[in-house]
Amino acid sequence: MNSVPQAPGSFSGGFAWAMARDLRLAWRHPDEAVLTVAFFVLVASLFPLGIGAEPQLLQRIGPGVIWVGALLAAFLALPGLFAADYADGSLEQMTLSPHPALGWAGGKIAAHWIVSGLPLTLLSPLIGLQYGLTPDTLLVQALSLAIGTPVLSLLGGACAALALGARGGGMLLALLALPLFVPVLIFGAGAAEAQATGLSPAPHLSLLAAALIAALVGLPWAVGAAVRIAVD
Amino acid sequence: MTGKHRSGTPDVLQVRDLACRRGPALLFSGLGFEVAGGELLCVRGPNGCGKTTLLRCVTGLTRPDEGTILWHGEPSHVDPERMRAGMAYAGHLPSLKDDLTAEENLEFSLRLRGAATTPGERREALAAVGLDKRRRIPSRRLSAGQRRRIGLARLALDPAELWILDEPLTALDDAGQALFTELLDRHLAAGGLALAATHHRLAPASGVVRELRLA
Amino acid sequence: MYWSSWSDFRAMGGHAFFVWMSYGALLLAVVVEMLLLRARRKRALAAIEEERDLETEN
Amino acid sequence: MNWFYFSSPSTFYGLAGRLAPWCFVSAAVLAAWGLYLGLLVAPTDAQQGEVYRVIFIHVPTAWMSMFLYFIMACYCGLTLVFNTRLSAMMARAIAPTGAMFTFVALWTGSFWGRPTWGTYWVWDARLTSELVLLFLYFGYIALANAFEDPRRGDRAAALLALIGVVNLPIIYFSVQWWNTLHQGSSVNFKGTSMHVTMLTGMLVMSFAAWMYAIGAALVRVRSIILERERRTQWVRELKAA
Repeated sequence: MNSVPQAPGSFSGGFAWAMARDLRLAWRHPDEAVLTVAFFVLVASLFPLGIGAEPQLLQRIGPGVIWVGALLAAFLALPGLFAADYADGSLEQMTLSPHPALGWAGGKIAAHWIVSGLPLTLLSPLIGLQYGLTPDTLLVQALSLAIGTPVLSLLGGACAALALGARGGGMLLALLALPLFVPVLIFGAGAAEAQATGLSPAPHLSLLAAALIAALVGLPWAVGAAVRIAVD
Repeated sequence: MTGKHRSGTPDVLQVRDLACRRGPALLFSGLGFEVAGGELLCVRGPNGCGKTTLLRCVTGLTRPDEGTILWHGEPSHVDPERMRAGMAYAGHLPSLKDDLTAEENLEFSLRLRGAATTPGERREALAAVGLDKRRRIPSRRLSAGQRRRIGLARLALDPAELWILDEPLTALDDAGQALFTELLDRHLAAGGLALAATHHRLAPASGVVRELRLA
Repeated sequence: MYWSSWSDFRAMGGHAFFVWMSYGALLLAVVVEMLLLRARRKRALAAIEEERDLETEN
Repeated sequence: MNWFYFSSPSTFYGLAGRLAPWCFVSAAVLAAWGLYLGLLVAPTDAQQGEVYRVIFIHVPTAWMSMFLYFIMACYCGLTLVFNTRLSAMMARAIAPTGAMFTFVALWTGSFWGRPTWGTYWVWDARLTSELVLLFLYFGYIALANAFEDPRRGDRAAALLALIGVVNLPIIYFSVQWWNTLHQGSSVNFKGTSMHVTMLTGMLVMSFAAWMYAIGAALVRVRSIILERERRTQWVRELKAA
């Protein structure tokens, strides 16, 4: 046991640790990622059954429905972010790690996005075809999801950490996270819809990107603080 | 300001008038103690008297109502990262992932601790705690005692000066308890220190053992 | 006073339903909140009372 | 005078007890004056007719719903930074009143909308943002009460309120943006230019609502203090006295 104090941790150390571990865990039991994607496809195909498959109508509601479906799927993946670590004590070890909270919190959320947000984004053009959307709309939709879903993971991650150990479980998390998702939904769905109706999606996408940058700056700190409150 | 006493080595951990509540009830107040290099402080007391809460206050997981914690003479909030690097906490929860093998669990736990270890060292540590043959199966299939031994291997390789242990001997058989005592000996002999909440009689060969009794 | 008679006032130029449903809602909300506040205080005091009796017993 | 003196629950309990009645009295007086101005004195509105008088409670309650959320977030900031118990109790004491004002703002908004735009719920930017604000209030209250240990609920809900207050302007902006895209011309609540009595009526009602909110929060915080400190000595003596 060397008595020289170990160099304190680093942001990259924590980030790499969280990414490596969480992605390996996700690889070991991929059911969560599969369920998230399955839910998204399911929700997207319920709407035509409910509203009717008339092409003009589907094209009109396509972008909005796909975005709401992706948002709900990303939301359902949130408990998987911290719940297991909170239950088995890993979250305590993370809080006590020399690595700064920004590091491992950011890493966990990035890994969570790769398992939930990314597959939803990659799959959205496929679902868009179901709604008869034109290729350029599909592209803008995927772009808006690519920018928007990380914000959902960041916002949702903070709310998931806050709701750890709380009575009410999933429903409470919905009440915390979904109101905060409103701006992301508006800018995201708005971008795809603008493209579909011939307007330029640029303002929506730039606002969404601004939201992403703000989220990347502020939310990892909030997630770290929420976890510290949770393990208290 | 580091206090000099007993064995003459400076105090690494100092706690002054610590107070903590659990809901409306006051667990303890005005609690103070020091731990120097090579010392083991055993915290004893009936169930529910706040042993675990005291340990968690020292680690910083739980925020005490009052009191200051000094690490190498410096308040803990001055350089929290350095204190966290110098302190290993083994609580009730094993913090193991069921889907990872013993080797992977050990690797990730130590990386989280900021400890650079080679696969060889890790394999040796697992062999030392008798898990060599089982190091590649998912931890889900290990017994509680075997999972605690992964914790022992983690302590063996952790560079932290201060061990904070909550009931370290639970679920360990006689061989496991002997292994733990031997690890503790080596840690104290090398100048490390430990704070343990336990009902068992801990008697390491080297190092000074003191007791702190909670009402 | 703007109104020529109390009945005109109550009629609110034909929008009586909407105006009085709005003002009524606010009045109801305030009254309900005051009642809830009083009930909560009573519950808190009762809990203290109960706890004190428990204490003096043992 | 050290301003921490009133931050201990026992001393604040007494102070709140003395202040609350005055708040309610001034609220009642201001409300009476405001209603007199709004309902009896203010002239009718050329376009909307008499239903516009709902503005005298709709706008004040909407203002108060946002203002109280901001005040609540300030108390939550104090709770997280200084770890003081009383600021957390104050935040909890404000939330229900804020939620009540938000609900009344929504209710009056929709009853005003019916004769004016033909439907009870019009997806107007301000009404929609109020709805989201109502969910933020419910989220705070639900999270604060979702834990065994009230101190844990205080801190978790405090952080949520901080995240919420940072997001509130973004939500309002995004809904405004969304509304101008879909609705075309934004529907203006104010109608014609404000007659002087209308404006004063609204301002007086806002102060009345503010006084009421302070009074309600002070009364509720006293109950919270009793619930939290029921085992302490001073509460014992208090009850016995």
